[in-house]
Amino acid sequence: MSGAEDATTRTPPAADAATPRPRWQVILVRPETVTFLFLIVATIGASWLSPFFADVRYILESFTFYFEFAIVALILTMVIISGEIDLSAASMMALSASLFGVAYQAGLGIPGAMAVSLLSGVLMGAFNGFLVINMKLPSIIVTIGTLTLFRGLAQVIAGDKSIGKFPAWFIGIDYRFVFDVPIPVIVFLIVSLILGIFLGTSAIGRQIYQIGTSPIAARHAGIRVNRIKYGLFIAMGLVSSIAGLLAASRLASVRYDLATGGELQMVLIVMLGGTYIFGGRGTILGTFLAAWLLVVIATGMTVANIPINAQLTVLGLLLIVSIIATNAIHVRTQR
Amino acid sequence: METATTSSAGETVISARGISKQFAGIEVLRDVDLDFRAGEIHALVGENGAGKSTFAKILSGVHRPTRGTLALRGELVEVPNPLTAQRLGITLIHQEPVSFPDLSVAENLVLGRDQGSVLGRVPWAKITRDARESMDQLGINIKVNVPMRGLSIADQQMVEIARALASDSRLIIMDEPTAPLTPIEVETLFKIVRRLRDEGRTIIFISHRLEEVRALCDRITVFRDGNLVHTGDVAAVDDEEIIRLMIGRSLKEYIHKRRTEIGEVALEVKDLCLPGLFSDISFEVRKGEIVGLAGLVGAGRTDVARAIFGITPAHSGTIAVNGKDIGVAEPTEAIALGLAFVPEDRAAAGIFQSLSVEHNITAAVPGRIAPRGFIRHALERALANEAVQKMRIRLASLRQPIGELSGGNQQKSILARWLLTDPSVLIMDEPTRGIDVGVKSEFYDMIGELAESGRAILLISSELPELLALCDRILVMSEGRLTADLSRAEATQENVMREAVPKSGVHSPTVAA
Amino acid sequence: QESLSIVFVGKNTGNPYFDSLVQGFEDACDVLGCEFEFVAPATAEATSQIPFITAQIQRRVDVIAISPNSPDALNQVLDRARQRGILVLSVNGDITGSEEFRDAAILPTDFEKVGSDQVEMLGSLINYEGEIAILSATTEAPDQNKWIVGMNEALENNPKYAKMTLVATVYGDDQPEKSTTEAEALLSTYPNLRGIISPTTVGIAASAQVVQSANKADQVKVTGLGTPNQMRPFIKDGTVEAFQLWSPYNEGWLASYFAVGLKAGTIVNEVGATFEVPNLGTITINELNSINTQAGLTTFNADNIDDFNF
Amino acid sequence: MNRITGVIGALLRRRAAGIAVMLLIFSLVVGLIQPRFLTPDTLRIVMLAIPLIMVAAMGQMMVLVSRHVDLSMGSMLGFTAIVAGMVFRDFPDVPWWVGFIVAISTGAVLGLFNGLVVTIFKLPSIIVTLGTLSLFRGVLFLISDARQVDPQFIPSALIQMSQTSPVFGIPGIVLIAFGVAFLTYLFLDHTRLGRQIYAIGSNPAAAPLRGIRVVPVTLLVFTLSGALSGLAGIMYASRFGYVNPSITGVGFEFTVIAAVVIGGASINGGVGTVLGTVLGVILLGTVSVALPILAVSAFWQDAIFGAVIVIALLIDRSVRERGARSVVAGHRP
Ligand SMILES: Nc1ncnc2c1ncn2[C@@H]1O[C@H](COP(=O)(O)OP(=O)(O)OP(=O)(O)O)[C@@H](O)[C@H]1O
Ligand SMILES: Nc1ncnc2c1ncn2[C@@H]1O[C@H](COP(=O)(O)OP(=O)(O)OP(=O)(O)O)[C@@H](O)[C@H]1O
Ligand SMILES: [Mg+2]
Ligand SMILES: [Mg+2]
Repeated sequence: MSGAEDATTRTPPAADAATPRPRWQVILVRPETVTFLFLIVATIGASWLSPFFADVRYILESFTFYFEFAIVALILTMVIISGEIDLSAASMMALSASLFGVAYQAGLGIPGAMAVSLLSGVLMGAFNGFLVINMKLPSIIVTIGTLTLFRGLAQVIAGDKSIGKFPAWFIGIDYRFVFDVPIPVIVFLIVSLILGIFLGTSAIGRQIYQIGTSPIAARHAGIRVNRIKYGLFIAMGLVSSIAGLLAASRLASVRYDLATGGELQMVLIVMLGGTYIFGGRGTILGTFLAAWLLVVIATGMTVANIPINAQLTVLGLLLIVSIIATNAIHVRTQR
Repeated sequence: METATTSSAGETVISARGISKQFAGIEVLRDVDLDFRAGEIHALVGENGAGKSTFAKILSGVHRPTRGTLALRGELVEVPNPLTAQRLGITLIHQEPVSFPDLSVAENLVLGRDQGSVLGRVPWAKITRDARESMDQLGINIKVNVPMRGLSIADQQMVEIARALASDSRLIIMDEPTAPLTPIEVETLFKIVRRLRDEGRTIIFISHRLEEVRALCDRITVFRDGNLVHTGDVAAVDDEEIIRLMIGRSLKEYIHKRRTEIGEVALEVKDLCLPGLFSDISFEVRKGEIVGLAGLVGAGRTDVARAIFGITPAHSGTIAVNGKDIGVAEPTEAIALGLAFVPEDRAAAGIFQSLSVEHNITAAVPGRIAPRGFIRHALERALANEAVQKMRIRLASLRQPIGELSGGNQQKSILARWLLTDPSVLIMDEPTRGIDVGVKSEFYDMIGELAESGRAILLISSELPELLALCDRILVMSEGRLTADLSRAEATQENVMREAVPKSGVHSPTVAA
Repeated sequence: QESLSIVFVGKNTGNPYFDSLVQGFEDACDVLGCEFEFVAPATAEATSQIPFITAQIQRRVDVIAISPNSPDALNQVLDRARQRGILVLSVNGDITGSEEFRDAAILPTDFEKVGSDQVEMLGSLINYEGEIAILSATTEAPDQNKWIVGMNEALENNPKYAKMTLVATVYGDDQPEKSTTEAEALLSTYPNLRGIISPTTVGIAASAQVVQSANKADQVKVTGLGTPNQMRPFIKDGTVEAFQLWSPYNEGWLASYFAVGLKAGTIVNEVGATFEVPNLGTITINELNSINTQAGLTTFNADNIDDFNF
Repeated sequence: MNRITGVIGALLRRRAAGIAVMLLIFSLVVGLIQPRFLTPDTLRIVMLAIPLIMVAAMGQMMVLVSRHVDLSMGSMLGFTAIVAGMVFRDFPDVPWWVGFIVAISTGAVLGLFNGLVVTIFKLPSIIVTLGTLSLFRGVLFLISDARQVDPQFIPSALIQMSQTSPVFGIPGIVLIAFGVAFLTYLFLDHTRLGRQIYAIGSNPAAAPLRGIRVVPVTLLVFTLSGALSGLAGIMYASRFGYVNPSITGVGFEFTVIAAVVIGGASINGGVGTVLGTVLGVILLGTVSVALPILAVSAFWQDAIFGAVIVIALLIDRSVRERGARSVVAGHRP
């Protein structure tokens, strides 16, 4: 409004010559570095808390419980970098998984039911995109609305019964191994790698950062802001439904309350990974590390039989602290 | 520094001593000493970014000075916030109207007036009554119980003025109050301002229109680059002198001398309409030609440019680039056709503040830096480097966030961005706004060179001298319509202003500085 | 030899029902010399128990007792536990339809008889005539549904209940808000309602509360399954005359004895086998390896409620 | 031009009338299907279903008006109810009204915490309160040792408040709810501080220029939101007669936000009325009461609430859109 926010600062020539900070400093204050250090500290802490923790097999196995959230968090990272947010992912998982279950029960067979589920994911993502992009509503409040709506619809179509009896080949993805590593872990590694390369080196990845930094400037630079945002929301829906299917395989059954409260965990992972809540900054690497960090913390406390009460407190605190820390780092490096 | 020799009115009301202000280490005001007297209208002039608004904000407690003191009738005072200023009898009418769109006009009038306890009751009846009275006094017809949201910018400005008047302040600072007003409203405002002076109040009047300054003000102070360069009676200086003081050298130095072959039509716009903003816009720009687009603030020039570039597409009309008819719905498409657009609001629409200069420069050419969809960093670095050399952008590193550069170098980076797309038509909206004098003349040279290389240039500017110096032709807009197409020979300040002034009111031509 | 370690995985924390059950485990382990721990997730959502079970497998406990949140989502992980030689007991509820994934189920009472017991209880309160309704938990709650089937059968087949008509079966999802609204809707929709059976702790408390606040305790009798602590005020002020439950304490007690006996080889886990448990007498292993702590339900009323604290 | 803004003003003002009409039509339709719906009994049930939402909605509305949002309300409700319940349990002699003081002041502290994090670190309230939603729930588990406070510990005088009262038999908590709404109305519409909340939400950047101290006012708004959640917490204890750490208040925030958004408060700040909010709460309460009476599965409730939030957002947008267009229409002659 007033000139207070006027950013067309005129710098006397002398200020142009400010030397950039040395490379090591740049790397050291990166939020991902902090996440990585946390990861090490948490691993040491967890091993100290319980003698049963330090067991690679167990950690990998525990990862499969958070795998679905972690994989959605990778896409959510990109959504948040683009300056939006999607809190409805856990509900999309539940609704698409419920649809999968209902369709399978209706005799569609696994492939048919999967198609229904994936299609529903795309539609839900597009619906969010429509409300945010075409209707110009803030994504955070839109997705709170659709969070309630999608979960409610899941309850309507699936009731509160558990739908199961899927064929044996479909179930237990978390208990299939390649070289002793559970398939979900491998999938997560590969997807992280692909998305990391995509976001870090592709032209569209670059544009996602630019959109998040300034959507108006992005539009003026000829970047297809709406198209890319639509793409991200749809990807969010699609990946959520994939995550729903993976959960169905892991649990051998689906119910409307699948992944309840998962949105918080997903946001937590992304925030822990150092993605900036206001958009424009963040990396897949950060989210990748943060997913492991969450697994280590949660698993460490669970195997030490620390009551869930303390766990909830720690996670809530962690979310707030990580936002504050990331914010501080980004504001500082802005200069 | 020159000081006034004559004085028209009473004793000194407020005096500033050694006022300096830094923003993030950059000094935008330097050691300003200035006295204001009771019963005077004091003009504050200077180029964009000279520091006028900053000074006004310091007086009214919006900003605190980095150094320096203020004294009210000889007594040192602290003005830490706007409320204190209000209590001390200082009111600022902001350059852009400050309003609360969801509150009623009447409420906007009283908000911020010091009224005692925050838990005190709001006297709605009295507020409404007083508001009606204020409106009547100003002779404007605005309903006071409707939300501010529905008001035009001009009406909002009038409400803002009414607010200041109702506040009973001894010192009223008006930061470009006339910019959005019609001539009739300007006249009303002048009458009121004169009356206030006669009541013995002090008015600081900031304006770019020297005509207004001459018609209204008693004394004048000129700022240049944050320095006070002159204070004296208005009658003692002529316009030529004021402009020289403002820009630091004579106008003539600006004139860009060059001669290019003007080629065939590059951009043709026909019957462009966007209801509520502009209508029936038709013109063409040829290769190698620089066409100026002049007009008063709010004439709709920016809207036309945005429509051509596809940011807010027009409702009807056609646009042809190099003879090809195009329906642009997205900037992406416009760029592919060879259009480029340097936006007016550099901070919001031009740069990616926190991203590196390199990423800013290559933002519009993903295809060139990422031939197969994946960015090749060596290629990108080379492109950016070349652009930096060519445009003589001053920076410490390509990895530096662009926000750290000066405005001029930011603007150069944006121009560099567009040159990478090799555009055939370049639209520039106020490209020299908020840029220091040195860089400005570099820019003029660049614009000339671009035209020489056969590009068509549409230059929107509020600085008439700039247009007169650079352009082969000048189009004039007023109230959303094209009112004139003047050749270089026809284009004079008078001619342009005559066409720029809204026809819906009687108005004497003013100079858009 | 190391002492046996038993872990009980509850449905969720903050569920007062389990306090007493846990006490049973603890007391039995004090006697038997086993180690006991109680863990539970924050929500009773289907998947929330999985990390806890996995953690117990990792801790190499000997016995996992669990009140399952899902009849089938736990199958894989329970299977894994049993492959590692861990004894898996389903306590206080069964994984109906997936019985092969646990070793035995410790149930409080013969669930087949709960329905008719409840009908009899309400009938005795309303002189065996008038409109009655059921307020249950969720539509798919397996235990409740089994009991509701029992109630319907009793009402249809037993001439004693010929004058009692079941007018509605509604579901409050075990949420106080929904249960209360449903109970209120029952009173409003059926002005002649004489009684409500609510076979779930949240539901019976909500029904009692609604009847109390509508001042209709004389007209509408509330009964069902509840805990004494939850229902005490309603018994004291006469809103509710009597309700039923079993002893959750005994479930923990029995489960511990059963687990220790089985590991020691003194008990065989075969249908029809019997064993002795102090305070409970002779216990029989029923069909599908399910074991009941007691035959019928305990009825609580003004006379005996102060003898209980759970 | 004034004519156009007049129309928008009317439209905005008619928002309350619109909800009232919707409420009427809805009741009539339900009444046609199930005549028993249109009895005084229903009125009583609705009346009992709304007080908690109403009280919290007043807090949420203020938060929305100031251009923030508070997602931690459900956890604050649970937290305060547990704390009050524990006071009753551990100090059986304290009178019932101490519970009010304890719950409201505990809530105020929690709300203040939200406000401090939001203002000091300049973080979006929606993310902060998403975090405290989990944090407060965790802490409440810790302090309560995950144990329910049983009905026997809740003073009967408190329970009575949800049942009868000297005033036409209208339960005390209903009177409290409407009293809070009225006080909120007085505060927001008739005190300078109240108007400052609107000003901040309407244009946060301009507020300091008008001498409004944004940080303290924002802190106050969050504190009030917490205090009112606390009031809802003690009312929960009164209405349901016990407090459970894992059930009490879970998901409450969504219901409240739905009610407030239906009531016409804008997520973009600056807009929201007590009357609209009250009607929004009543509409939501009526819907939730109508579902069981129509024998519609409770499963529909969340879906309906979710759809209602989305629809209310769209209505909000179209009203705003008209407002924006009028600026163009009001282009000078
Ligand atoms: N809040 C701020 N932060 C950083 N720089 C600022 C801020 N406000 C103003 N500036 C810079 O200070 C300088 C003086 O600005 P100011 O607004 O006072 O100019 P002005 O003379 O009023 O110009 P105009 O005629 O365009 O209104 C400009 O370079 C501007 O970019
Ligand atoms: N009276 C008014 N009421 C509402 N909005 C207005 C009014 N006048 C102008 N505007 C808005 O302000 C903008 C001014 O128009 P535009 O920016 O196209 O003019 P311009 O000639 O480029 O002026 P400038 O020199 O400020 O760039 C338009 O977007 C228009 O919507
Ligand atoms: Mg200015
Ligand atoms: Mg413009």
